[in-house]
Amino acid sequence: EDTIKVGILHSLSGTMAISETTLKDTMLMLIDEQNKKGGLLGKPLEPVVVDPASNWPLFAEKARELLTKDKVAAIFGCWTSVSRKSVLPVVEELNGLLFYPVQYEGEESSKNVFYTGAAPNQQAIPAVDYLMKELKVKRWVLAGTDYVYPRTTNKILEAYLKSKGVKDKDIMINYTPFGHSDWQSIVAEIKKFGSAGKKTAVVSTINGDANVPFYKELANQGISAESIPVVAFSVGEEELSGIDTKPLVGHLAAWNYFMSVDTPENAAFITKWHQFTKDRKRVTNDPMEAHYIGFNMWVKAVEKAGTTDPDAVSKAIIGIEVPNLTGGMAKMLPNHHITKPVLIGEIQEDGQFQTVWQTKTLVEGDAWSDYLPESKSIIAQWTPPINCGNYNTKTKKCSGQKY
Amino acid sequence: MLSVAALNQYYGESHTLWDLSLDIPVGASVALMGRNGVGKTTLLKCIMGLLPVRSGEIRYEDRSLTALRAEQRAELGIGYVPQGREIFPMLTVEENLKTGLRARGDKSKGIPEEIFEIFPVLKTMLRRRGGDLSGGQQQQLAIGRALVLRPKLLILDEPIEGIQPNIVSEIGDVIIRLNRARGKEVHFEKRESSVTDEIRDAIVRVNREMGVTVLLVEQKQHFVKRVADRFLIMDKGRIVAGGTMAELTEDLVRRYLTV
Amino acid sequence: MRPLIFGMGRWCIAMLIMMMPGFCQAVADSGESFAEALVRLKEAPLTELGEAVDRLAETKDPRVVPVLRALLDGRLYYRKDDGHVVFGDPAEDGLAIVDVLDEQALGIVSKFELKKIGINNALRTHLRETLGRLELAVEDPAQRLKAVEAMSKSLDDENLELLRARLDVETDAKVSEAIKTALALADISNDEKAVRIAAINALRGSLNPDALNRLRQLLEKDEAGNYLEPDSDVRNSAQVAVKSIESKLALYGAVETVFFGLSLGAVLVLASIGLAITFGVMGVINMAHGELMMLGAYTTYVVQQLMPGHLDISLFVAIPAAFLLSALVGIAIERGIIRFLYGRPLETLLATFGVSLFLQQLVRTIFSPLNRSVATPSWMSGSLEINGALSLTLNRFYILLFCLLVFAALLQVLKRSRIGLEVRAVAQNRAMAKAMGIPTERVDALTFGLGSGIAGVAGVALSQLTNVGPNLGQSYIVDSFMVVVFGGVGNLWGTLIGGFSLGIANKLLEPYAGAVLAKILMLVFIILFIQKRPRGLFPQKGRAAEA
Amino acid sequence: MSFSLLRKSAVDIPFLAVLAAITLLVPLANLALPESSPLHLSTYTVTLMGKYLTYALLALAVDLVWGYCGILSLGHGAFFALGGYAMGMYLMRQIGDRGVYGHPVLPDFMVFLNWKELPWYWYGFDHFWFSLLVVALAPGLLAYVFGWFAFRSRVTGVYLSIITQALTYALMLAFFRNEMGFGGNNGLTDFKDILGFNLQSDGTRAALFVASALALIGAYAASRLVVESKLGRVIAAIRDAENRVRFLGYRVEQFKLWIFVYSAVLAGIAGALYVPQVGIINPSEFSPLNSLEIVIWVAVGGRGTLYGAVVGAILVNFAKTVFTGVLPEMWLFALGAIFILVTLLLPQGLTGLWRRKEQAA
Amino acid sequence: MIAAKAAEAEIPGIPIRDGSVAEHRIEPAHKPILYLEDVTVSFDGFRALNALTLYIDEGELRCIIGPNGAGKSTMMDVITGRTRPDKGTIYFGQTVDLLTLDEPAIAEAGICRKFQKPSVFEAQTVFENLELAMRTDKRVWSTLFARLTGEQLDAIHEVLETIGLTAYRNRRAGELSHGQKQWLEIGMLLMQRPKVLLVDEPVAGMTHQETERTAELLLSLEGKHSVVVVEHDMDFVRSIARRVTVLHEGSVLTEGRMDEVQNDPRVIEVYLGA
Ligand SMILES: Nc1ncnc2c1ncn2[C@@H]1O[C@H](COP(=O)(O)OP(=O)(O)OP(=O)(O)O)[C@@H](O)[C@H]1O
Ligand SMILES: Nc1ncnc2c1ncn2[C@@H]1O[C@H](COP(=O)(O)OP(=O)(O)OP(=O)(O)O)[C@@H](O)[C@H]1O
Ligand SMILES: NC(N)=O
Ligand SMILES: [Mg+2]
Ligand SMILES: [Mg+2]
Repeated sequence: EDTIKVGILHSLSGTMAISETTLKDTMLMLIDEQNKKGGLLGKPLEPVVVDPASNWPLFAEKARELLTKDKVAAIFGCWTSVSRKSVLPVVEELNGLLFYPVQYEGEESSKNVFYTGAAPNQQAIPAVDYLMKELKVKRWVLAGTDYVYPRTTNKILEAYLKSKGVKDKDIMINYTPFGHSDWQSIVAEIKKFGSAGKKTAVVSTINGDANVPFYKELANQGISAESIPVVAFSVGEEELSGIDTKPLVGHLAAWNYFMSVDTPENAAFITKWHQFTKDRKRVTNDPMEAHYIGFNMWVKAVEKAGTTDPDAVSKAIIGIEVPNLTGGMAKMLPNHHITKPVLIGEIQEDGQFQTVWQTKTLVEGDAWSDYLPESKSIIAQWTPPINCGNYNTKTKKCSGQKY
Repeated sequence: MLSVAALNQYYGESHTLWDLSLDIPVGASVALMGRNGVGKTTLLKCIMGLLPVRSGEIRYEDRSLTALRAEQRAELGIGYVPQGREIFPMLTVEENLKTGLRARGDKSKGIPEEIFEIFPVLKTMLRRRGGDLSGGQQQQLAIGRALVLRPKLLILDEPIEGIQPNIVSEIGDVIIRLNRARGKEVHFEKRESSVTDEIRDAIVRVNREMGVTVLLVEQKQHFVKRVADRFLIMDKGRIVAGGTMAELTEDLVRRYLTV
Repeated sequence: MRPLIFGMGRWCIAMLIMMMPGFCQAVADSGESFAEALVRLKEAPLTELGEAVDRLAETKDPRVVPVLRALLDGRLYYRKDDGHVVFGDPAEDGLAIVDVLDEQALGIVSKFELKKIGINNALRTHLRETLGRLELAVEDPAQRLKAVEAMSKSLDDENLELLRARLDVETDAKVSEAIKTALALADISNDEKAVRIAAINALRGSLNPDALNRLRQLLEKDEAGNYLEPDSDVRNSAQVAVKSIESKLALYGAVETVFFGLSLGAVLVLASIGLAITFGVMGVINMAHGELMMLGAYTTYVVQQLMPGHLDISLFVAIPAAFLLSALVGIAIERGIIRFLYGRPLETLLATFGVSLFLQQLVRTIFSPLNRSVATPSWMSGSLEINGALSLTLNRFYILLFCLLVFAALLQVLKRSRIGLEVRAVAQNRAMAKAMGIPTERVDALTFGLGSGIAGVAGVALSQLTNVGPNLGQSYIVDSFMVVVFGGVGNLWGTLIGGFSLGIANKLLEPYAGAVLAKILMLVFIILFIQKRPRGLFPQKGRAAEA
Repeated sequence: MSFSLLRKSAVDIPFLAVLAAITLLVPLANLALPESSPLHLSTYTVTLMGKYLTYALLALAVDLVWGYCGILSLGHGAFFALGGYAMGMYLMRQIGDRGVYGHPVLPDFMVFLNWKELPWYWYGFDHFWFSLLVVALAPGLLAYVFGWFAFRSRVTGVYLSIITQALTYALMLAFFRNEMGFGGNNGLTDFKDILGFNLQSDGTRAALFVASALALIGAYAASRLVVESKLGRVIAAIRDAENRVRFLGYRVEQFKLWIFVYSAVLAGIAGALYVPQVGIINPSEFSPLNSLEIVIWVAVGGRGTLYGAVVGAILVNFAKTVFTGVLPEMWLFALGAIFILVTLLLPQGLTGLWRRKEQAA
Repeated sequence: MIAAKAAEAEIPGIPIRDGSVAEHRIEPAHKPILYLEDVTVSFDGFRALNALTLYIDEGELRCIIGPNGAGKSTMMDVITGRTRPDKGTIYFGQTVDLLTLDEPAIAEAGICRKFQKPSVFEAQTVFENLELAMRTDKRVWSTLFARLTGEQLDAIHEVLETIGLTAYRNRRAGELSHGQKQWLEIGMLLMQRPKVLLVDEPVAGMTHQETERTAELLLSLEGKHSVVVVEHDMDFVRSIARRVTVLHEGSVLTEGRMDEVQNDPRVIEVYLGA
């Protein structure tokens, strides 16, 4: 073999294409960059793009195809948790490497997966802290799309809020189906909930397509960021580029990266992105940064190990640090999550976020939430002596691992 | 008026019409006879353009119809009353009749009153869905509908099937009148006020000048004898005999029409 | 510099009305100077920006209001090289800037030379309140109303004083009402029982949520079980007032739910009415119907891109454009594919599914897979405020109207023109229609074009509500078929009534069952309903239909 | 009658022979041949082919109701998914305490969504035979209840199609709900073994392939007998003139119900074979678009012929596999074009080509 | 005559559940088998049947004539369960209330019908059409396992002969001409061996000679089956008529022997014409 193949497993059609296509382009750009620098281990990198078409079983099948047919050294891919769950057994069986770039619900740590997006403690908890401390929010609407990520995140948040003394009657939880488009009643209800005289905020884990009609309805029913701010965990620059943001100014999002961050690394990254896409209007977003970090970590680890062999690479990658785009360093932790800063931003009229708050230090991704009773005692540590993704510190047992 | 030469038609692989030729003179009233399944309906559909033909030529008023689509043939003045009535079932009676207006070519919006004079029952049922009518009522509607487009050649496929006897004889009258209008007085019963008289007279006049040529498929011989002046007999996809009504011998009947 | 002069004028008028003659001249020499305050504003970190704003306001300089407004609107910058604070307005290739201190236009500069003075939500609220106080006397009553509302959020003595003063001279009824409510809210905390009761009675009919909250508080008990409001007379009046407000709210709530239902219904009707023609009348199972809507939505986007300065009229251009485009594409589909499939209706499903895949990928290739941002014209933004408890969102309201309009127009076309009759004849018996001289090909193409064009128009409406992206069509196709079938295939009225009833039923269920369960219940309802009426709400009747 | 017999012998014997040959040769090529051999089939390929076969079985089921009885079901994915879930539940229970939380009874997703005990409807799924029973019963029962109402009320044509679509749509939304206890959107995944055999071993995968092939062969033969029987002709008569059949004294609704339930059970079995091979079952299998696609496979292959459905399912899915890998950004164009062209040029589907030749001969 | 033979032939292996048919062959009965009393049907306010009362005797051959739209086909719809009357009672024999039965049950009970518009299974062969119509256990499972016995095969062949479609037995019914379809449908009736045959316009589209054959066929059924024939072809009606009922505007106008009816001025006025 005279090239090193890199699998790119992002949906290019179907419902998730909206989000994932950009990540495919990002990967192509990063690989292109690397090749310009002379490739890896003296060989050029060769991207292998497949389209799992937003179809979850197809993700598994395509992952298998990448690993057995194309023999890729690593896969960068997936967006939704279910697609990752679908791919997981395949990469474990065939001992592949998967770099997963999206914020997610946690409660997982696989030997073969590296989670470069945020765990709940790197996004949700700091955001709620901000609302509580800075905006004096007393009443909470937890609105989400009905699937595992919002469910888990909200569960964690609910536990967290209660631990901070918030009463049941001050928490409203609402779930909607994927792609929900008629938000009239729900927004009206939020409005009512928020008119009880206490500062109210919405914590939104609403996903993808449902956001546009949601924000439009918010705007039309006159809910401004000042009356009831919405802090979203799944709305980034990319999503905003499809919305008329004028009425949304001041609503919030919590991420680990904003395009507006003023650092030289970021400026360079944006310039490269614009050059690569030949489109000066293309925005960058958090999962792109995650791929940027993940890819660079993998490159560094391969160089360190001197091989693309998955076992060697996963051993080498732990502890590796690469610069992120917000001016700090991202480090791969033994639990296969990374360190990240947490940024809270407000939506601006131009569809960008303005950082209004930021953690002082980097936050370490926690695979197993401390706010869920069942996972409190579980830790992930892929270094000896534990070498396990779900090690129960009470029973001293490593559960469910096949190796 | 109409001539067919060396027509061959196939349903898939089965050869239904064999080198069929016939001639219908202007102003004639021709009865096409033959046993079940010999291809009478098939022939009429070919003439109307509803079935593709494999080879052969169909000429009408000295122009070839072969390349024309069915609706163009209708516009040239060929009216068709199909076997099995083929009413538009969910259209009202009135709407069924109106479908013929476009092909009239004279922009008229209304249904000619003469239709209701011929078939008074239609007038009382204008708002009823065509599909709800009784079989016989539908048959009357089908004929009325063909008359709306004021045909020069009227093709009727078993038009009295399922019609009550007194109306059968009326239909016979209608056909005779339409056909023999040329140079003769035509009277449709006058029941209407004088306002419509003018229109009707105009129609009658046009009609008289035109004289509708009739091609009729019919099995009932007494009816045929009354309305047709010529006959054609078909067997196994071919025309096997023809002539004036007087030439229809017992022998021909026995040979081609009995089982 | 129009805004500035304007603002200064207003400022002076305000002061005059407040009967503080000479104030305008007096400002210059009090405390910190305007320029100094401005520098503080520029240099303050977000956390201290609020204080900087207060300082600036205290200078009472006429330039304060425009500066604060600009700050609120995100138009306030400073130059990176010399630190001049400037107003910036978008211009070609950058921003046109104007010095704040001396109103000098400084030309057009690139974004990178400037740094925006950013604010956050807390600050925004603060700014609005500050501006409210400063702007309580502006001419525009709507703006005054906003100012009063902003001030009502923090009813300190200073604000109350200003409001009282304003009430005496206020001419606008709505503003007066708002001020009275604010004052009454303050009076509820008054020590004197009579004042409290009077305040409560004043609030009895108010639909202001703060009023209800405040009144409810009077009825609450503390931890020890004692009422927060010791006086039982006061409590009784509060009780009466709360009851009266609540019953009003319930009524308006019901009206609101019906409106929600109607507007959801309107979307359903719009999405399905084109299908009611192509599917209901022509019998073509057009799986690409959703994509034809998508084309309409993208047309809106393109139109808005082509006429950037004319957002408010863009929709009036987009509607005919979308109709034409979708109709043409529809006709192309009909001529190219469907016409070979008449008599094989189920095959149309297969081919049009192919078309829908094709169109989706086409827009993905042309416009990228990302959603496109379609702006809402100002006349469609916000809501129609009926009263404090009931407001109808304008975009929904117009879409409801639009839906009825489209329906009426379509009905007329099909009723009045020959094509309505002919298309039904063709659908019922193609061969016979031909034999009657109906040009079936032209009728098919035109009808399919009409149905498709209406889908395009529906797409324009949808672009105002939801994502404009490659998946737009898919998310509506199932619902559209459901509505057409529920209403009864072949009956336009069925589609209208069907869409509205499903919409209303959904909205009635949603508050109790939640969005997901409500949708499931609706589907189950449709399944059961079809058992009762196997041919939909308005079935085709007659012998032919039963056979 | 003699006509139909002819039809059968001409196609079925070679068709079944090919299937039988595949059943034998594929596992051999995978297990017995060394990887270096050019004839070696990778496990990836075997699993992929296994998936195609389950789809083929599903298409066969749809063809029975649509092609033969004229019931256009746009909700057959629901029966497939139900069978799949039943199998998935068995596989979940097989995990035992090897889940990430190490809970002895509860599957992981229940643990982390705070379920305290196993819901009653999960009982029994630790037994393979019970699960197999449910694989057939759950779709069969749903089809029975749904069909009983719908056919008795004489819901026909598009009305029936759309309510089958509503059915699968409603089930999709219901299974999305985490409260349902089927893992919500993530569904059931991360299976470990089946009947004690490691699901990831080549042997198990080959065995699953063989099971799928045998199921298809069995279902094909059985369905052929059904459609050639007098019942098959009644069914076809119902398709063409439902009312007339009634006047001959046949209870149309019972015939429809029978074929509908039979077809649903086949679909359920297909789903049960599908899940262990793809490794996940989640609510998107209930999505209306999935069900629509099945119909399209049948149409592409040629409806009203059992082999057409099989061929269509395999070819369309094969094309998808190839296109999504080779033309990741353009494959929808290709697939769309195929659908359009097949409809226009091959009115009887792909197998129509072949049939035309047969008729000419 | 072939026709007569076919109808007479008992088909062994197919149980005829009710022996009464054989009984009445000996003595043509006057016991009504079909009672319609005061039956009214209206569509959107239009009364298609207006308090119609009619009795058909066992084994009788009854002709029903009347103007187009008199309600003849509607009457058959009502008897076969296709249309539910607004009012009235319909009994089959002394005990069977037809209004409580649905279409298949009525067919099962022994009332079969030929439609005015020929309706056969177009996609199936002539043979299969007859086979489907054949009187036998029509429940699902027995249909699944049904095999044609030699006798059944003979019966089908005989009927094929009778209706003159032997040469077409493997043709798809959709490819038949109109008249052929009429014959096929009559054949399907014969296969069902019903007690009551309702025949709506059987000779429409037939040649004179074919019409005669149909007349013979129907006559041969008399005595064993009750036959109700609706037809507008007066020659045909005359050739078979025993008792004739004239319907007009949904009720019986008159009833009697053909010659009586034929000369009734009211019948001439509304129906026959001068
Ligand atoms: N659609 C068709 N496909 C194949 N064969 C057909 C089709 N229609 C008719 N035929 C066959 O073609 C022959 C002629 O049929 P056609 O309908 O023209 O007969 P006809 O002379 O009108 O008979 P009838 O007097 O019964 O109406 C018949 O043998 C018939 O079986
Ligand atoms: N579903 C319906 N809706 C409205 N009117 C109907 C319906 N069914 C029948 N009719 C009307 O009822 C009357 C009786 O119809 P029917 O078909 O019974 O007449 P018929 O005696 O069989 O006539 P024909 O001899 O012409 O076949 C007709 O006027 C018909 O228009
Ligand atoms: N992991 C997510 N955002 O689905
Ligand atoms: Mg004919
Ligand atoms: Mg009749």
